[in-house]
Amino acid sequence: MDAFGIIGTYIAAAVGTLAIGLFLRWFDRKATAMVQWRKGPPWYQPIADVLKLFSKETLVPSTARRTGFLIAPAIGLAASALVAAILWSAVLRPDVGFVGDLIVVVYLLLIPPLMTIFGGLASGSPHAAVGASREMKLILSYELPFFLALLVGVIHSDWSLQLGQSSVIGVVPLYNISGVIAMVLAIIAMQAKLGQVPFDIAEAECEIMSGVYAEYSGAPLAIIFLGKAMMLAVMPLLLITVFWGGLTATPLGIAAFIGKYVLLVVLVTLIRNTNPRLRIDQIMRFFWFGLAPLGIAAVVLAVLGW
Amino acid sequence: MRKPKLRELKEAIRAVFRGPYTTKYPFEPHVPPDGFRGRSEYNEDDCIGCKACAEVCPALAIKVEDDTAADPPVRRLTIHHDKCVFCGQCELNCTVETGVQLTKTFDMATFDRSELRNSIEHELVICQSCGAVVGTRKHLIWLAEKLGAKAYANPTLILTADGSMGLAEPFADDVAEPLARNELMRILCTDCRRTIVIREVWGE
Amino acid sequence: MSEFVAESQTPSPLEGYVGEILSALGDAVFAVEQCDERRGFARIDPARTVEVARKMFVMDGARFVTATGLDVRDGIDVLYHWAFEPAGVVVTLKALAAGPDITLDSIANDVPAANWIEREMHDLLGVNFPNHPDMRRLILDDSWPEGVYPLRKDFDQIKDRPPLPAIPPAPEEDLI
Amino acid sequence: MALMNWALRKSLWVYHVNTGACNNCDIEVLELLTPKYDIERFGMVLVGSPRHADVLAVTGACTRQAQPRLQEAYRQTPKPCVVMAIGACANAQGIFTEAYHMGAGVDVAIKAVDPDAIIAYVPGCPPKPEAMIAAAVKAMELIKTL
Amino acid sequence: MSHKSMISIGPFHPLQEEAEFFQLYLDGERVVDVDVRISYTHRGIEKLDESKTFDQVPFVVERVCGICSASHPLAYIQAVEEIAHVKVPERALYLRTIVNELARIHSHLLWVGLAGHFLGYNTVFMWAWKYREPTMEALEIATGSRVNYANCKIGGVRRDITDEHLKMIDRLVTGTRGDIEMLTGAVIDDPVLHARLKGVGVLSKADAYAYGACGPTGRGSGMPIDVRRDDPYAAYDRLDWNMFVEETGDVFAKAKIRLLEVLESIKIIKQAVHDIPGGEIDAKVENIPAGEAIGHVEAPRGETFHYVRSDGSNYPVRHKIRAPSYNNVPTFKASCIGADISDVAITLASVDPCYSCTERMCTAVDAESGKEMFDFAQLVKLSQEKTERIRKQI
Amino acid sequence: MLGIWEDMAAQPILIALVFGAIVWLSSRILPLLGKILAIAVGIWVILCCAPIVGAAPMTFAPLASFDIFGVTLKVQFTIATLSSLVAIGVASFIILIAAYSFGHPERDRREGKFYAYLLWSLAGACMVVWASNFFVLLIGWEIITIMLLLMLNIARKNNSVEHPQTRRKTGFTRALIVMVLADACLLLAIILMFALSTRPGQPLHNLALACPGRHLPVDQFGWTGYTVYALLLVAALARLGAVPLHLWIPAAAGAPAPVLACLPGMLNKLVGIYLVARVTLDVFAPDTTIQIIMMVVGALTIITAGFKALAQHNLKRLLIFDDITQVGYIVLGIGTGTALGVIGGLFHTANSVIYGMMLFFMSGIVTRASGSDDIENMGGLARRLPITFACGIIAAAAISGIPPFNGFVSKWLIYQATLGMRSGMGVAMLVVAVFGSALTLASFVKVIYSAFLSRPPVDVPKSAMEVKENFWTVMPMIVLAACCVMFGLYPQSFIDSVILPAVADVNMDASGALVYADRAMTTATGGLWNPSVAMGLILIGIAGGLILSWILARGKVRIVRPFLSGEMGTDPDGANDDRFRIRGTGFYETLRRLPIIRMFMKQ
Repeated sequence: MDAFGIIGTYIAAAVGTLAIGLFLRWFDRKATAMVQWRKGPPWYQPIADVLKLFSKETLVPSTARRTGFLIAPAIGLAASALVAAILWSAVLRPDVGFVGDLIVVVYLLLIPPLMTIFGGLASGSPHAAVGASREMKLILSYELPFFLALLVGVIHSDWSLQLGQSSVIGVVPLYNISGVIAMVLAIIAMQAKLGQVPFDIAEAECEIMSGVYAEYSGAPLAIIFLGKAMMLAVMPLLLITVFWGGLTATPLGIAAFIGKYVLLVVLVTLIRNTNPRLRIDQIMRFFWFGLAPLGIAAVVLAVLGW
Repeated sequence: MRKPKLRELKEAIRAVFRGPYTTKYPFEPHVPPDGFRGRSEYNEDDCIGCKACAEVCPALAIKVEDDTAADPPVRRLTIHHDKCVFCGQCELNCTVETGVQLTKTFDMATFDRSELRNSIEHELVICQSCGAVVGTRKHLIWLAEKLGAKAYANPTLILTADGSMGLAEPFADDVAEPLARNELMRILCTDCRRTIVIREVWGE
Repeated sequence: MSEFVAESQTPSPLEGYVGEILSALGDAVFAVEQCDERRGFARIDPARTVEVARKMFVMDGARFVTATGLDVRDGIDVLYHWAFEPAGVVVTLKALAAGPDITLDSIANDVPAANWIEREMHDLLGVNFPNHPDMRRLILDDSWPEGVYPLRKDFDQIKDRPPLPAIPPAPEEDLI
Repeated sequence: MALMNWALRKSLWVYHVNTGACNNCDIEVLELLTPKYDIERFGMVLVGSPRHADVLAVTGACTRQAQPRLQEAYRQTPKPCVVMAIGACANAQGIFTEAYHMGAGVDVAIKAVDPDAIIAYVPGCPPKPEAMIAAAVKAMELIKTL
Repeated sequence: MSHKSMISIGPFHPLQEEAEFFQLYLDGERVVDVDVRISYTHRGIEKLDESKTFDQVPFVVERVCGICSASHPLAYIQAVEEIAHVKVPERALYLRTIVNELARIHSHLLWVGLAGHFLGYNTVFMWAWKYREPTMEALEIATGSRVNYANCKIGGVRRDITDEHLKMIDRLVTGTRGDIEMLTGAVIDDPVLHARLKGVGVLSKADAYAYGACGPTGRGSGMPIDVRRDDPYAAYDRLDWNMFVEETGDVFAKAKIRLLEVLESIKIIKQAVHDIPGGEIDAKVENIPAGEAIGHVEAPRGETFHYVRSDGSNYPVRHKIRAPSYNNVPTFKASCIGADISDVAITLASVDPCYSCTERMCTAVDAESGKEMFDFAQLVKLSQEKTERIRKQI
Repeated sequence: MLGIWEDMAAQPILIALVFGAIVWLSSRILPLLGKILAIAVGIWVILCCAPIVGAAPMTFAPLASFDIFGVTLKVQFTIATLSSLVAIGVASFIILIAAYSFGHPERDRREGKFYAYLLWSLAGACMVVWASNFFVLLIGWEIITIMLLLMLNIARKNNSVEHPQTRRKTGFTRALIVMVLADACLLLAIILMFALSTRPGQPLHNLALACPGRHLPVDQFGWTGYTVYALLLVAALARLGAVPLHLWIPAAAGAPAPVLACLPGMLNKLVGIYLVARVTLDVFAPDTTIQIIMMVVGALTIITAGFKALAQHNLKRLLIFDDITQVGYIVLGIGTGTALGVIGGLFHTANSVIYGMMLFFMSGIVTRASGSDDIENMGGLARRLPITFACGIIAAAAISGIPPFNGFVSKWLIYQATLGMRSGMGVAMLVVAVFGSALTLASFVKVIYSAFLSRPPVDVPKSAMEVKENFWTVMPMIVLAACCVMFGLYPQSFIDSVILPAVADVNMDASGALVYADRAMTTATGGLWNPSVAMGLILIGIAGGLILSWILARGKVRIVRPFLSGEMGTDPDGANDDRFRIRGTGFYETLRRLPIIRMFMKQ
């Protein structure tokens, strides 16, 4: 693939994922509203939000490290766009994948929250500092079960760390016990990775005033908004790719793919609307002493071939 | 009976299928229930300008201005809706009961605060001797009507009332100093009237 | 002393539950102004507020409701309101903070509920509670001058208003 | 730019500032979020930081202590923004005008920081949620002309 | 510790409707000390009330706190009625009861919703407020405004509720019963809520007494107090209802008590609407004699306490207001230290704090302030003085 | 003795020893001399070694030999690619340390002796890596040990000067004990080998090291082989500071930054890893048991040191523990026994030394600029030390394995190696390794925040406020940061040109466990992932985001006060209210309340 091809893939994947992500944001809000006896926002709401934020003034706190504060969201967005590009090319063209891209994806997925942390810390606000420390603890918590869950997928796709491969092989671990456990773990971890209730402690509005995002405004906030939309589109994609057979190029396959996608987003919405926010130590306990042993069990089962 | 999350799920599904509970308000008009305490307005026909409303208003939202320099002299009663707390005291304590009333209007939002007024003007009756305010013409007429025959005890009242009826010509405006007994038959404020009486009783 | 009450009401005899409570305080009570089924008003020795508060605090079902500060000619009258459930009784004990420095012993060390109200009386009326655990400003704003007590009778709410706090300066506007 | 204006109109985020209110206005502001009124259908949401806000919903009589904080909060709101003075207290200090602990009034305090501030007055004690929705609609109309 | 990190909750907090400045001193996420600075909502209306007559004061008192706008005027009026020895008509007592209980439903559901929001459980917030909506409608029908009722008057109530409206209120309120029962069950049975609320912010019974806690905060800690039962007012002693007390003292207990009280309030309203007698709604009050009295009322958050002193003029000499939050809020000293930020946020919310209440005004007008007095004898005296003055001038 | 000057190995060693002695003698009179000489000797060593990289191993004639019990002990050197590389590494790091120390004023004249120790340990290191047999290796090893203890002594004295009242335990005694025990192990191992090698015809004859084609399965000698291997491992791991032998390392915490940078930072790591790699690759072919032991040790090191690092409130101690986690990865990588793992492990060694030194340099400036090495008393340095801040971020990202920096690449190799084992064991190691890097990341969030981003404390000493960056302190960090980025972006060329030959060079055994044929595994062919491409794409993304913001927002930027939920703080600016300074030390206090984790988090 030549340079233009790569850059083209990247930009196309970024824009496409953003479009999907913004749509999913609306879908999420609308579904939430419907569950709560409300009417909810119109379909163009996320677009209007983003455009508005871009057109507004950008405020920089006097205590902030300005460059870092302003550039961090953009780095996060670019990294998630890269993940999107890798994932989409793994889904759409499994032959171009490369060995170990799963680990690359896992680490690249660390960058957006990390940039959130960095931006929050660079803002010099105490609320953001507490929010950032919570976000870091959250990463520590979910990374373990999330990775264990992914490993189950890896083991089932013949120990291959290549994303495309698992789809090509078409392993559907949902047919076995360890796959089911791993899927559940991954969905919960996805909830945490997306920073949704019950794991939205980093931006807990009522405790620490939007936490890490408290100081952002205008264009950087718009980029954060886009980044979150992107993550909302990327995470279900990752789960489908690793656990749920990816995409097969038949009409039925495409329909199934969209169905899985929507189902995962609905799950995210449902979980976030039927749970209160947990405390940080409860989250750590839950992930480390609840889910991680489960994940280990799943991995053991997977190794045994279950 | 413990059914964790099931009740919520049922309610959520009910919510999805029953449709939103949301009002259609800005697209369809909203009518507040009877007895709603909304924007208060003076009733041009009934208000007599007695300023009882201003006296009882706990928020001091009703301002009274007496402009004696104007011709004819006027009293302006203004309800400041930006200050009003919509308690209904003015309506409840109105002398004529219908002079000021709370309407059902609730939408008063504006970018210009000076729009948030409701005022009424009344012609004032001025003391012919010292120029002090006696009261609004309507108030005095209302008093005269209320008092019926007893109103004749007070020339100010009867003069104002009759004047409006055109039955009697008021005296000329030149008031002799010092006030003498014959000046009693003019439109006088209470102070001047008292002065005349005292002078009458105790003499010079 | 509050002249109105003192003039208009003759001391009632101690009776019922309220009477029991008041008599338990012994000679700390100077005078009983009212004592009926559910309400009691009594004047106590201002020097013995702490002792009285301790006695009241341990009584069965006693709850410190609040205190009222009241500017009277001789100083500041402080009224301690104590409720007794489930009898529904409220007993009010009055102590006069007199003298040039208007001082009364703080009961906040023994009755935590009195902490805020004493701070507030200090803010608004200038009553001094020398041994109060935490006598910081509670209810007036930061720019309010020291020594101006809005609840005193010589304070006129419109004429004596202190100047308003300054507008916070904008941080320097240098572009990036 | 017409697009940006449209976006601003369709996505007014509200930050709620209480400058010494009795709660009623605040309850009614919150009420706007709830199923009955659901201002999210106009794209309005309540946000946790003035940095995200387009509308400052100010309630309360602007006490001395709250006044500098209100001014600071206004300064920390990215422009363009609309200040919505909700209720009699925020409009003209209502029943509390003569009290000793009052500041200068919401509009005076904000105009002291920015003379060009857009201030919408929503009278009522408290205004009905419908009145606030009507005010929001008027604010959107005003933004159209910006 | 040499250095204290501080996280502030407030003054402008997204969901804390009021301005207050909680300073949480932290060690990591753990709160080692809590301090609070109030005065943001201190409006200091006492001096304002120099120009407020006994009849105007209820309107000011109503605005002490929006959510207690039914109970503050009632407490004040009961104190004044005690000074004036007024016998209030039966119908007025029932009407007062109805409005107060409606306000209680409104306040408790509001709290449940806000607590839900504090926990990030927005669905509970939305649902609770949706179920509260009929109550608000009923209040609007009954009093003409959703939250400021303006219906109390010395000697009775200001406006009557017609039978038709009473039926409508009954229908509206009873209609929400099923929903509220569902919500109660959903909150009480939710395991995740248990994790967040049980054992959090525990206020022991001894501490509750020491801080003088009242209302659901006190009842949640095992204090069996309720002014409606202990010192009955309005029509509460004529109706059948229960008081709930929980011993655990945690946030969960307070939430449970509030939810159960909502159901109890519905019961009270149903009875009151059924039993309400006809007749006058207002007793004539000539003038307020000199004297002092205490009025207290069980507001949704606890005991609202008013002390009124009169000197026989048209103005109160001293009007002391003690709102429930004034005693409930300082209990954070006993219940918050050592907890997490998240827990502290919900614990602070669990007392249903009301800062405008806490920083209420105290109506204190001194008799010697030289104000005019308008009773009849004084008017005659004034007139005589004036006559004398004019005479001298002449 | 004439041969010395022709012996390319002996010559730099001798020079280093001699110049070391000169520095030691003149340290009081000419403090600058030490630094200059250290740089000069470093350059000399590099020049000597550079031609040998990639060439066939050269064995020089023995300089001396003794016969003991039928065994010939020769003082003899062999130069091979791997050993030259290690020597070049040591030398270049010594240059950087010396350069850095130009900008780092000594507190004490006695520290001048440090450069003598530095030179001597360079000599020792050279002896270790170029040794032809275990005898020479032992000599070099002991030299390093002594130097190490001398340097630790500086740290100890330093500590007692800095904290006279607290008399904080420096752990010097502990270090001494661990060192002595470790060296005793080495000695014992060599004696055992000596015993084995007495039998003629044995491959270990004459304690030879690096004999191509003589790669022995460790079980060939039965339990003796295991014992020898274990003893060697213990010696190396103790030097590396792997768990549970890490206890001595925190003793260095009081040392000034240059000392610190060479203490656990590079010398031991390079030399220790060299020993492990050498023994594993060359002498004994480890069997599965030993592999598992090594992997477990690696994993334990990662987890324990990771949590320990989280718990630290002292910057240097924190960095030291984070450095130890990297040892875990290396041991883990080598322990996998696959080519990928070994390549990853060696690459990780290089990488971890690079960013480790960078972090220790950073700690030096930061500590001086904030007047304390407790991170609680730091803050706001990003404004004062912008370059240090940037380098610190790069180093932190690299050590936490954030793409596209070098740490990620080598960790990636190690992960693939563990998974390549296709066993539950490998999976477990992989999980631990990934989780460990999250822990490292967490500890660096704390460091970066506390030192650079948080509000500065109000009571920074005046002398500390005046500390500024200068060329000498910043230059080594920039060089290392550039290395971090380059190795991260173009790992392939480094692996191809350096690591692979080194491994190929020592591993000639086609039938052994190590197979060097797996080049494809390290190559990303045809895929999208390529660190440099990815970096380019990320840069495009960032530029896109910024351009979008610029076009739409047209640069409307305004400076405001931080939003403190409406409160303003005590001073008019609101920014300097000390109460609003959230301490980074509190970030992970929550973890202390969790069961099990509590034990790791003990300070």
